[in-house]
Amino acid sequence: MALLEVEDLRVAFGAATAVDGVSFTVDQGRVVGLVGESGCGKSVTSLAIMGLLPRGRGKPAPVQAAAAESAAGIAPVAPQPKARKASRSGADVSGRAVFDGTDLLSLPPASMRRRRGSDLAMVFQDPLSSLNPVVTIGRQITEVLQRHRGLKGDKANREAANLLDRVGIPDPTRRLKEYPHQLSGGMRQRVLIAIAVACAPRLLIADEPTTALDVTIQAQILELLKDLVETEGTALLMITHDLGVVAGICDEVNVLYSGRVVESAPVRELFARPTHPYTVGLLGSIPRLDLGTHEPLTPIRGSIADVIRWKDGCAFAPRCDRVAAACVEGEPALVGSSHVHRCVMAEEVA
Amino acid sequence: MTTAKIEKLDRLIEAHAEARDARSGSLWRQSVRRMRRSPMAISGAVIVGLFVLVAILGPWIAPYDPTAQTWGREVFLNRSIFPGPRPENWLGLDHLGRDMFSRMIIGARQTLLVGVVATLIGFVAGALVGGGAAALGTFGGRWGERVEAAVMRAVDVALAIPMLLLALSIAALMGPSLTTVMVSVGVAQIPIFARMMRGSMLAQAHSDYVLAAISIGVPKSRIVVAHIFPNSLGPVIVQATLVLATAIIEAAALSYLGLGNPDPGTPEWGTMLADAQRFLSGAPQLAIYPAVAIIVTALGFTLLGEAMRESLDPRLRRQE
Amino acid sequence: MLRYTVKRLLQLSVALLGLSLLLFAWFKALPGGPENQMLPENATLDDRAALRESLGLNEPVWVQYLEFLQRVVRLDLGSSLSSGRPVATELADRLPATIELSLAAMVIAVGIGIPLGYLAARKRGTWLDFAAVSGSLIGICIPVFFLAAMLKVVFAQELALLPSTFRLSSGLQYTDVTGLRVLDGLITGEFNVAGDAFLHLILPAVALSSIPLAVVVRITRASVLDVIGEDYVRTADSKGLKPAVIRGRHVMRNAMLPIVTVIGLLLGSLFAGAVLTESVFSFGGVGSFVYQATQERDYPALMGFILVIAVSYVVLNLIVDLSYGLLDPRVRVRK
Amino acid sequence: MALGLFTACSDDGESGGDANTAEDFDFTCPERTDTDAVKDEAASESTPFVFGTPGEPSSLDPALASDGETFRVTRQVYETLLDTECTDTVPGLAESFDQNDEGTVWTFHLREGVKFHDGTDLDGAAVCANFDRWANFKGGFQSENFTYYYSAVFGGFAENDAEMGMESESIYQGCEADGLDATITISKYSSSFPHAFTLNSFAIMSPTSIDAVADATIEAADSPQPDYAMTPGSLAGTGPFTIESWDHAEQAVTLTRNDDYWGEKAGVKTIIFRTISDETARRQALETGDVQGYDLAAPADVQPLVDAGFQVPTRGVFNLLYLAYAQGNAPLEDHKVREALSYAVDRERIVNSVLPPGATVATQFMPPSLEGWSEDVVEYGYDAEKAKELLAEAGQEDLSIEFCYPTDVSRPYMPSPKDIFDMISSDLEAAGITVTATPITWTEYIPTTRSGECPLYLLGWTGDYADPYNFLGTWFADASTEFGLTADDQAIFDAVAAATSEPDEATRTELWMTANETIMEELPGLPLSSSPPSIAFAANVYPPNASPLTQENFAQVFFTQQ
Repeated sequence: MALLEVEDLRVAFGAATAVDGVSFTVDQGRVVGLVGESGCGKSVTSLAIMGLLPRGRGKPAPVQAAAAESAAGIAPVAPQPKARKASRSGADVSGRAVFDGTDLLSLPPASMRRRRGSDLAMVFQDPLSSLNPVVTIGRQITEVLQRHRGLKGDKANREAANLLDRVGIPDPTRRLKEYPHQLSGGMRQRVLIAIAVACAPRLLIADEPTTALDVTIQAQILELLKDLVETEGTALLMITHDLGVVAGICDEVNVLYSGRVVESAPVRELFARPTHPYTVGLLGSIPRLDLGTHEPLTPIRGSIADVIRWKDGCAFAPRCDRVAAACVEGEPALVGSSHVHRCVMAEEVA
Repeated sequence: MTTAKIEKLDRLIEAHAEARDARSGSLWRQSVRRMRRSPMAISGAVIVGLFVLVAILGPWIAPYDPTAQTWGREVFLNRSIFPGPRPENWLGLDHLGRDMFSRMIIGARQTLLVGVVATLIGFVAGALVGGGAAALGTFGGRWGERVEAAVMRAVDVALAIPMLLLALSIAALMGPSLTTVMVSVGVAQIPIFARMMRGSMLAQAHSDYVLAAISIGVPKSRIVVAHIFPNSLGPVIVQATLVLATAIIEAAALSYLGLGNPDPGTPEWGTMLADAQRFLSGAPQLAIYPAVAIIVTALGFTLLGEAMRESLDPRLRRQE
Repeated sequence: MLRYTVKRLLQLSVALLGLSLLLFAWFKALPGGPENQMLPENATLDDRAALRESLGLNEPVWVQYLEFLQRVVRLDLGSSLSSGRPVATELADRLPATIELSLAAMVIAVGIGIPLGYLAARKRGTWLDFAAVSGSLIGICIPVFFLAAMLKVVFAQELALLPSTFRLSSGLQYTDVTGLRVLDGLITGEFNVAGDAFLHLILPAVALSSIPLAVVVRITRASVLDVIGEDYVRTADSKGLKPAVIRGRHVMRNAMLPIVTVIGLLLGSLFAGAVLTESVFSFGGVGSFVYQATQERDYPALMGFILVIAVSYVVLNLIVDLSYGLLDPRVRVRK
Repeated sequence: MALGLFTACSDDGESGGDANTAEDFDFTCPERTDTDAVKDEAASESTPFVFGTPGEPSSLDPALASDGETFRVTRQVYETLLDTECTDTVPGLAESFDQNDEGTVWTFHLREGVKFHDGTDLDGAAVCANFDRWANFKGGFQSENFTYYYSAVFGGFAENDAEMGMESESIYQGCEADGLDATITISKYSSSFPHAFTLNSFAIMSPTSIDAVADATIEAADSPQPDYAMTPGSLAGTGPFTIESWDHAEQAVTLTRNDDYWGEKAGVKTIIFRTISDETARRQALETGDVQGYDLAAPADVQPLVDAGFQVPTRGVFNLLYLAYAQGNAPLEDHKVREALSYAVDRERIVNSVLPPGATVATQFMPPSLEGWSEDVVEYGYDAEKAKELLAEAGQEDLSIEFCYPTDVSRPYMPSPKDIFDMISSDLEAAGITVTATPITWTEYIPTTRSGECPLYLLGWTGDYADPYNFLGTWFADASTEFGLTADDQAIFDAVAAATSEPDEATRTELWMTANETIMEELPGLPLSSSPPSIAFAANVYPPNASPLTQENFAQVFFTQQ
């Protein structure tokens, strides 16, 4: 059975709906990708699973209500990645995120805290800002060892050194005494990973782990992650906007657009037969060597900002080349079994 | 039929576009909008507004000549008899039989004058010093850097002397007078303004649009004058609002130290407060009126300044 | 760290040199020149000439500056016009009082300010936050001398709760060690002295702490708010650490940096504030001495004070900077 | 001539002709009403009597000081040949004295059995040792910063030190001791004698302790006091108290009772003088019980204090506040203008509302308690109309004039200069005169006004001893810039000179009266008021006799039973 099963996850910041009924599953030892432009709600989804969103007042306002509140009856823009800082009232999370039989969303904070860092861990996007500048690398690793594995003093330090060694940092014992600003970007990201895997989590969530790094380093980090997944059998939820990364590491892919899954399929299937125009657009907008250089890139016009409410039709419609009347006939539903998509014009695309 | 649907789509998009424009807008416009929502800003603005109004209209509002010792024979300092509020004198009489209410009203103008002039002195001089230093440091080559270093050292040294102390020593040189208060308080503010101006100019100098401008070969002098300088003023202006509050309080302190405006003719809150300290047991009201006035006014400027600062500060803005 | 310290020390010496220049300029600029400030009311022209000679006012300026420096270094600051005693001695006698007072005020400011500011930040938008913020704003806006006077009237006169004059009750025998009465009392075991001195300290210290307290609250609140939003706090959270650990190691430790700097800057306002508070409580420190000096335009005394305060202020800030270096590895290790 | 002139405290207390002065007020020393106070022995022995002073003493050697705060302390420790009671000169260490007709030879007959604190006996030799010491001061000692009174009274020193600005010949001829007699010879009489012998600067100290400090030196005029003058106990006196400690940090001088005092022993065991510079703080200290008494109470505080049950004994008035007309400045040369100004000022209002209770409007340049005060001087009662007329006659309808006042002081004769200035200037404005306010700090005030730069200015004088010359001589002995008096005013100078050099008392008094009349005719300034500086005490204290000269004797103090 699935290790993590997300069902109809909704996250709203006050009137703004960031995640609008997302469902997907992550199986033991698999790598699942959440793909989409920034602002599509993928980061928020991961934070919601980790229980790192500031607690809101309760259930998210139903979209209609939200619409009523928001200016000119227009669906609000999805919040920025730093969404967790966005609203004083905090996020209203609903739905279920069943991890190994228990719904994480309904766990009391204390027990959630006990799982965080041990059962499920997370690697963040910006390695520099994600490490405490005034605390040594060693401390930042050992504190999690101490918390979840009760390791203290030398034992903890030795373990920390091993971890650094495992994520491929040379001369670990020296590094332990150093501070984040003394390390290179790649190194920092490795440290973050070391922290994440310190307690051998069963689910690892990586939120754009490579975006802040330059290409050569990216590859190394991806290798590292892959290797960890294979050796430890850890499940990995990979959040990225980069299809290259997806192709490189994922087994299954969920494409998000404006807070909803618009297409979801095994990675080869998706690359072979992209069904949703948005997915097509994404693929179209990455340069490919196998096609002749005369082939122009086909970027998606418009920006994530011009969306309409799913209620009024396909949120992607405004940017879609194949937009037709049907697109704005009420909400498009998810269709398909192993390869699901959310597009009324699907057959024409195929 | 289908056209109708398309129209609907277009309508949706338009509507949304408008909403988006409403949401964006220039930094200043945004901050102004944000301030309209903040109670801090509103209350501050109201207080300041009233204060300025009184300061301007003072002579027309004040029922009597604030310097005329009209009721001089009704006050007995040596028996601590100070007639309090009554129909003809709403706030009673001061220790020389002058109408307290009129004095408070006219005092507002003097107080504002002191605050504004002092702040202006600090602002202009500070902005020039700090701005000049920064400009030289960034574009003046090695020589410029040296000058900047020297100037900023000097500023640091000045900063090493507590503000009131700086004001005090300057005032001690000039002897007590209204000008003394304004100049000494103003001069004491120069270092801070200089530092701020330099800071915010350096920030601007390293911003992308400046690099862009340089790369396309816009003359440096022009960049400084036309882009960097005006763009760096924002935070400094905010600081000025805050300094106004400080200036008013510092002025009161100087008066207390006997360096204030000694001319009995022109009432000024700081002087009035300092002068009335000695009647605190016999006639506390003489001290309390100006004290409250000063506190409220200073509070007004502080609130306004803080609100402006918050609304301009991107870090704090995030948290809105 | 060493490099950093050396760098700071160099800056310090530069600052001090600049300071001496400033002071010299000031002293030269005194109305009617320095000699007038030193001459007795009934001095004759001969006296004046003699004094000009003895002060070397006929020498070229740079020579005068050097001599001025020598005198300053020798702590020969001339004698106070009002008391006739050497300014250096006057200050030496009174400095401990002011130090004790400033320390007490700082303790209040930090001890109450940081927790309060932290709470305000955590409870952002609640009544507590509102109270803390508006309270601190008002605190900044009350003229210190007025607040002092009010405190005295209310707590000493009306309620008769606390003593409000002198540092010690009259006739109380004490042995002088550091000059800080409370400390001395504890050292020598004269607990009655310590207690008495403590009581006498409360009102002046509270009055003096008003501004620092307000500032500390605000800066703490601001910088905690800032840090709470940082990614590394989220990371810490994602590690499932105990709230206490997150608060201490990850939030406060970073939030302290700006607070420490501000505290350094506040020391100045404390010294200045002493001039406004001490005289109200006849707290025989440098403050009340300078209060008189200002009233009487006792320039030698004034100069001595500015010198002492500015120097100690510069030095104190050096210490603060160094401690800052200890707190923030980025400062320490860079380059 | 016959033995000393010790008349009882004279009650020539008619009000100064001016209808608005308190008729019933006793100018000199009111009879005490609290003589039935019962002493609280225990308290007086155990608890110290703490007295709040406006300033710290500058020295513990009165010979080197000229300020009241120093004398307030030293007077309790060091005694003089003659003493003052009320304003009269009475026996001190000398039971009596003789003088020759020329008033140049003074023989003092000392008390028997008086011992200095260090055990040595008081005798003629001891007295002479002191006089010789003063006469032979060298170097910085001669500066007026230190020995103002000696040079003021005796003119100069044995060997004048030009560097200290000492030119004039010393009139001190020498001192001969004969057992308990000491004979002092001077070359020229002045009416300062014998009163000058009451000045605490001329207090007699143990010759042994003088010798001990003989080698002390003072370099320059601006040198600090010599160490011995800062150290308690280095000089032995004869007084009811000895100095126990001077705590600079706490600004406290502690005196302990001298139990083998020759006279009546002091009422309390310990007296502590603590400095509280701020007048409001002084009052609050009394109210909160931190002190049991303080001096120079602000007029505004007197009534509240009395209401709260504190004692504010009224001192006799022995000072004078005046508005000077510096005739060096053009319009003031015109007598009419001076008259106009004088009529324009409402002195009664000042006296009634700012000055402490007991203040009176002054009609001439000395307080009424002095022999030689005249009732027949020209008075210039408040009359704004007349002032306008006079100005018109003088062709000065739109007169505009500069008016100086001191910013940072409160003098015994002038509690709050700014208030008085405010009142006068508003009066002048009312008479159509434009006034330019010129505030000056006290240290600069004296030189500025002396130089005559200020056309109008406020100043005053507190008497050192009961002799008119101490007032009139200070201002009108000679041509001066401060009043802009020149050779044309010879009449005034002559009148003063005639009076002061007249050895016969009765004639001298007459001469002083004439002098006063001449002066007020000439009108070099407008005498404003004589006002007693207020001194306050706690309810459970038996206060010392209030002294017009502010020379209270704290040995009289004791705690009373409530």
